[in-house]
Amino acid sequence: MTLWQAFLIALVVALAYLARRILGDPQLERPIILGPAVGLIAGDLETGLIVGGTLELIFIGAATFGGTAPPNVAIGAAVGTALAISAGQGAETALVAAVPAAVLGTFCELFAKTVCSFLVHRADAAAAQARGRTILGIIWIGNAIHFLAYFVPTFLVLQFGANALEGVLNALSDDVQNALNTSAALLPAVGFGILLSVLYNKALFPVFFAGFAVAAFTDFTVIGVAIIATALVVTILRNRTPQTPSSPQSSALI
Amino acid sequence: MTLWQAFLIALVVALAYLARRILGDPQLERPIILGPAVGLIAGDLETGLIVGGTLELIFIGAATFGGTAPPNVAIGAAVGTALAISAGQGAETALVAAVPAAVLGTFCELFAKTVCSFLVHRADAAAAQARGRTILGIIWIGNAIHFLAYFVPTFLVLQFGANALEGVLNALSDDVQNALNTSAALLPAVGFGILLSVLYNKALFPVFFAGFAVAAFTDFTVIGVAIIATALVVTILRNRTPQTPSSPQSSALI
Amino acid sequence: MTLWQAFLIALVVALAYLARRILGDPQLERPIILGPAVGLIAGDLETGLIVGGTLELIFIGAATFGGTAPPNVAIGAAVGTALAISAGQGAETALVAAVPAAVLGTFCELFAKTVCSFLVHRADAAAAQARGRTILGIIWIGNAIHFLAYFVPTFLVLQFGANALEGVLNALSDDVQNALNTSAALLPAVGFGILLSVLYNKALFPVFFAGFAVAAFTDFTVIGVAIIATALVVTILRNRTPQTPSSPQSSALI
Amino acid sequence: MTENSSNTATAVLERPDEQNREIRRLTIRGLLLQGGFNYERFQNLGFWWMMRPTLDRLYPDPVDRAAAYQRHMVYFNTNPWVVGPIAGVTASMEEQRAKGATDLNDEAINSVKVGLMAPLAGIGDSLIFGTIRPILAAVCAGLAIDGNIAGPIIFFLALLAIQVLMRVGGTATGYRTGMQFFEKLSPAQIDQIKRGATIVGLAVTGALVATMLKVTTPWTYTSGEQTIALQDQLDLVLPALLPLIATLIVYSLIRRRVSPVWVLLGTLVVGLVLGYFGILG
Amino acid sequence: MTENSSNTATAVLERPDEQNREIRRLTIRGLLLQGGFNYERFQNLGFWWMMRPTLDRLYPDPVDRAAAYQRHMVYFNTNPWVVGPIAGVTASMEEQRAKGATDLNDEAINSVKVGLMAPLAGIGDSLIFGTIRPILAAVCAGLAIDGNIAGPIIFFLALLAIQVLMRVGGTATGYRTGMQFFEKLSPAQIDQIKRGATIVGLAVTGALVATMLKVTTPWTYTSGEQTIALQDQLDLVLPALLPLIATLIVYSLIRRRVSPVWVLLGTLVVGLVLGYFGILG
Amino acid sequence: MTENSSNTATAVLERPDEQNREIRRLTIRGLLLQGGFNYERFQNLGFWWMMRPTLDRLYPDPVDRAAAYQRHMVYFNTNPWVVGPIAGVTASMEEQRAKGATDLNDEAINSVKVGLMAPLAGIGDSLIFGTIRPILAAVCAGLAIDGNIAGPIIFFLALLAIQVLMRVGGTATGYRTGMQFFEKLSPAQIDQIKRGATIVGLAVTGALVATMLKVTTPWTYTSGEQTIALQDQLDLVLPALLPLIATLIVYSLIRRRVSPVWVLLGTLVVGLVLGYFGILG
Ligand SMILES: OC[C@H]1O[C@H](O)[C@@H](O)[C@@H](O)[C@@H]1O
Ligand SMILES: OC[C@H]1O[C@H](O)[C@@H](O)[C@@H](O)[C@@H]1O
Ligand SMILES: OC[C@H]1O[C@H](O)[C@@H](O)[C@@H](O)[C@@H]1O
Repeated sequence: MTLWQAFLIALVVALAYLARRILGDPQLERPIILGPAVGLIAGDLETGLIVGGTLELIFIGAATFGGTAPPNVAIGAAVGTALAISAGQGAETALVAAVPAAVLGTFCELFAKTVCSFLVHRADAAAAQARGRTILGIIWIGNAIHFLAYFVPTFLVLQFGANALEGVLNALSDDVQNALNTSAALLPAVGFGILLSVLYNKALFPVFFAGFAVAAFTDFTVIGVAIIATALVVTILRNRTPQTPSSPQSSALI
Repeated sequence: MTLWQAFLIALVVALAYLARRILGDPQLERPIILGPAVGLIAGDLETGLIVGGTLELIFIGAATFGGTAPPNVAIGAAVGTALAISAGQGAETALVAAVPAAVLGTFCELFAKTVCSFLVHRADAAAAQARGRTILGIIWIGNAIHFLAYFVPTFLVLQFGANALEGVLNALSDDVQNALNTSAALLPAVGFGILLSVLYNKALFPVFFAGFAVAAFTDFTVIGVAIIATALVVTILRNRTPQTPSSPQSSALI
Repeated sequence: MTLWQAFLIALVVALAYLARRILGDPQLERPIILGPAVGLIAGDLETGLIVGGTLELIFIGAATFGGTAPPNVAIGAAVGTALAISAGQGAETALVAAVPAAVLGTFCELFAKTVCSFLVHRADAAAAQARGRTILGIIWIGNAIHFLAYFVPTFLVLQFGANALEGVLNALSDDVQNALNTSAALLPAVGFGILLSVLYNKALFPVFFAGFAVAAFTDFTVIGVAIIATALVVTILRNRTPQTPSSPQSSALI
Repeated sequence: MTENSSNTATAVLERPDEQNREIRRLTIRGLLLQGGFNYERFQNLGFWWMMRPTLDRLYPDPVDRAAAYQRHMVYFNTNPWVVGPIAGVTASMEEQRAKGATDLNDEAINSVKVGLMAPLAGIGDSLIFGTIRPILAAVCAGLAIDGNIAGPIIFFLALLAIQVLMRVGGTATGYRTGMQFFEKLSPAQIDQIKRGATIVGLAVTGALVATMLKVTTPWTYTSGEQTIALQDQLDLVLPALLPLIATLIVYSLIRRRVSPVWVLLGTLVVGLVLGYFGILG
Repeated sequence: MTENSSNTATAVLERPDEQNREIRRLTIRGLLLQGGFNYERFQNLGFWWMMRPTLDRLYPDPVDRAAAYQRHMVYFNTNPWVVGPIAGVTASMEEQRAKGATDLNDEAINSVKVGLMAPLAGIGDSLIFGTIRPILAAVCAGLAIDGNIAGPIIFFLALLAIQVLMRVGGTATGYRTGMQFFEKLSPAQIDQIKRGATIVGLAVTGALVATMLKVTTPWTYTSGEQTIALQDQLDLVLPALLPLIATLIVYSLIRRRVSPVWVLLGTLVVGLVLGYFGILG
Repeated sequence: MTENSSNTATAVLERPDEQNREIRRLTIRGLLLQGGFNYERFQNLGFWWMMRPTLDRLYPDPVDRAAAYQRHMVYFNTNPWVVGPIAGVTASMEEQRAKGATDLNDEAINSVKVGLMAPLAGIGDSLIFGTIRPILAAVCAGLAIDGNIAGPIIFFLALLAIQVLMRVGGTATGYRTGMQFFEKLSPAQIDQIKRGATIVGLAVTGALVATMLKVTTPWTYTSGEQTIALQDQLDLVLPALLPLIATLIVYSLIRRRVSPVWVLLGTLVVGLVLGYFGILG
């Protein structure tokens, strides 16, 4: 991992996150995007794809609702991919690096967002004087803070973490290798568990088990389940008795 | 194809259609019936079965709603089967003959039905004088016209089309053979597409995708899907809230 | 089959039934429990398990609703298992003994329950004098009668039926063996048929066909169907419009 | 053959055996319903034929009879397998009027007849042409393509049995319940039966597309050193995707009122072209 | 063992620990509910046994006590696993009355008891005998037939756990909520729970028939030069068709009130005959 | 770039091309909605940025303008992809007021804005983060893990297409229908859309767990002379049981408000330990 590569990767991570703020949230910071991107920079697209796809599943439910900060997928994905490639290892070992890096990243993100809470008071003052240009400046200061909060830690970890990780990985026994594989296999449960809690609705929760059973017992794929669930939901909604405003309780029906 | 065979086949086609008018519409004109019948006459029941079954799928949705004239399945099936047998070819090549013949047959059918529209005015006159016998005569004149409108073109095509088709088929290259196969494989889409438009109902349309997904992803057959769909529909209908006449809007529920 | 084994088995059967009366109906008299228990006593646990499991399916729907007496699963299971083991035969031949024994047992059970109907009048008299101890005595007399009604016939059949059955079985031709196998294969239909009539509900009956179709056409197991049916039922119930007491007809909806 | 049964003027059928004969006659005559089919008034002549003996019996006077004949010359159209209830109700109402039900004037009878014809056409068409026949066709075509003669035989016999049941049961029910039949079958219920049939039909059509339509592509592409078949990739995403697309294209053309005849020819040509160039096949 | 707890006349249980002991006693005594089962009044003696300590405590006077005993000699029957709520409610109402609730006369208490017994029997029977036990039986029988001792063990333990939960939870809920329990569980809700259990039970029974019943035919027929196995043809149309038919025949016999005992013997004989002649097998 | 379009005081946009330009400007500015995100007022600065040209145009006077700016400094938060309708409605209402709709005072406009933001956040979050993105992620991750570059590309393009459609269509709809939009989308309908999305999301999550999570156990045990793999036994009872359990554990931890960050670390460690000792893997 050259200095140049570390710089580029950190730049990509920071820009991907910035796109979330200033380019309409195109989800560029997702591992499935960042993984291959980092792979290209580090010279191993294939590993980038594999690690990106694996991490995407782990973080499949990670989303920011109401501004909450879930594990930082961007920094995790970039660091995991880059170190796996530089250590010449597979997707399993990438996770050893990705998970702690994602946790670290969360703190950086929380830091940046908190700092911006102070800036908003200066915006209040500017608004009271109709000084639009000042408000705009405050917006961009916030963006700059976020950029740095992503760029700096990513760069530092890549610069100084690679050698350390390589040493650790070289010393791994077979048992530890198996431990890594198991962890890699287990981690997507976190993604699915988060997704499940995101979707939580007591009355509808059994649908989760229905979807599970269909896919577990037949050859139905995820797309197949999505098709059939969508078909049934749309049919039910379209054939619902039109709601008269006087009977709001009927809205509980599905 | 002897003159005698052509005559017999044309007779069978015309009678099958006539049964529709005077024997309660027993669906004898469907390819799955006419195919084997023609096969028996032409001396190759097996090919008749195969061609009949293949054409049945292509025309599966073809039905006369409100007197509309869809592709004429009777003439198409008979001509396709007969020429395929006389040319010693399979179901794929039968389609090259069947499809144009069905189109030709549609025009003959439309012609006959239009002619009968004029006859109805003579029936009006007879009714005004309570002359039942005359009305009955008009009914049978209409039947005779329809008989001829089926018999004549079928006979002519069989008599003069066979040699022509044989010549064409003998000259076919492998690529063309592949083209025929592909066309044969694609044509049932027409039947299914027509069937789908027959069943069109915006609110229920997603059920089509549900049925598709179940059969595409599992070993469910058409009968299986029919069983499960019927079971669910009957259950839902039987457990429907009884409709009070004062709340007609509830009838939209399924 | 020693006298001692016959005694022990009859004891187990009678106690298992007694548990139904005095230990809260723990279903110890089911073939899946009694089969292995008898197998242990007769020295062949494996056969006991297999026969018990097979009989459990045959009697799967057999339950006492409102005190009705279905085929007596306890005596049937014990006799079938014991004789199959002592004759050194498999589950199929066990049924030849089990089914008649279960029928015999039904009569014994009916006898015992009928006798108890007379005892209840003596309890009335005791109640009129607040003589609780007497009532309690009557309860236990009833239990004793039931104990004997199970113990005696089981013991007798085991003692005197074994030799007879062995003789019959040794004389069996291949055709008869096949007949036994077929009967064994067919008998669970009785269990399922009874279960079905137990669950009878005209409006919901089509669900039976839905469950059948899902399991017949896919790899869905019984558990899988149970999961998905439960998931859907709970979802529907939880999302039901809350019932207002003034509209009882809505309760028909599912 | 029953022509000369109209011997008594306005003879009302009271005896059960007479009523049964009437029902049988209506059922048998119903076979000819489409015999006079024409593009102006559709099945008017056929329905006249069904009612003729009843009319002749009730209107011996030539003037009355002519009026009755003319009343039945108007447009009539329904699914032929379900004409029974309509004929039964109409004949039964004519009897009622002959018994003295004065509120059953011509218009009343006619409006019931017309009121029943459209909903029953809807039920019949969607149930028979949209659901039952396609299911039978799919199963039996499968047998036939395997060379099994049971295919056409099952197809014919099953449809025949269903038709006989509907015709016999329908006429008798219509005749016996008379106008009450009309009330028993509320518009909402008719709608629900149609919807139910449509649901089954749509699900079955989906299954047909997934199982009976074998449109595949022979294309392959090379990624690195592997040769990947496009069809295999498509199957991973959605099995039977190409059949689904083909069907939806045809469907949307027909929904846009392109004539089925042209769609059929067009599909033939498109299939030939795509097959010739090895894009599909 | 709790016989002598009835020391004080109409002693009302106010303290939580007393109430807990009462609940525990009712729960344990409920195990004997069917101990006095008879064909005239069913579980009346068992229910008396459950209530006895409460009655003894509240009615120290022999005349009152005899009246109380007699009240509980009437017909009583419910599913034994769900007797808890009924006993709980009844005991709690007796306490309320002892506290001075004058509108809780004998008839009121009895009507609540009778009003609960039938719906709870319905819920219990359909849930336990119709749904839970068949599912467990099917799975565990599969294990047992494979020679796996886990089959009976899981069957026993799972049912035991469910029973304990229902008995303990049911008695406590019934006792604590008293009559409100009755109102909380409206007839519509009871009906819905039964319907839900029935739906699951029916679906599972369908799955059982399709997977657990192995009725096949060894027949073959010759078409041209091929020998075709009838079973293979049947499987193409509908897998497990014969098991389905066999089950529906049994089912319809039992629906027509043929005794299960005769159906069982009949099936045995039919199986022997059909197997002997190689029609099934 | 559109800053200087606010040349006329309270210039109302009447011409369609002007309105279209306004819609386009709102749509594009919406991309920066989260640009000023902060933990005190969330997207207030971003929303101000969207409204700025409209405000500048309608309030040329510095005092009015300052008041308008301040009104939009309040808390605002919604799903960024669905901000369109809110901005459209708000801008359109400002126009209406400029045209003379006096009942549209500041509070009215603000309450509509606030009233729309929460429900649309709910719809957007559940539809995009809970349904659409997970489905795409699952499919595309599968491709990516197979080394297929189509994975990320499809993921990116499909999400982009959906976003563009939602932003463009949403803004235009909101702007053109104005306040009626608010009425058209009743709370019950919003709720139903969310429920629908949740149903699909839950079913898909179930399928994800069953197909994408490969947690197995290598344990075996010996029964008699056979060695039985525990995993095979588990598969007989319920395939993918271990993935289901793992997911439900994680889920219940998160429901109990354990931070996802800790759950993630914990799962990493648990996986390492269980794998090291050969319990899972
Ligand atoms: O929950 C609404 C909204 O809140 C915040 O703005 C962010 O977390 C968004 O990602 C989210 O869509
Ligand atoms: O649509 C009702 C009816 O109309 C015409 O009579 C024919 O096309 C029939 O096949 C059809 O059933
Ligand atoms: O039906 C209620 C109840 O009736 C009797 O008491 C017995 O048959 C029980 O098994 C059953 O649960």
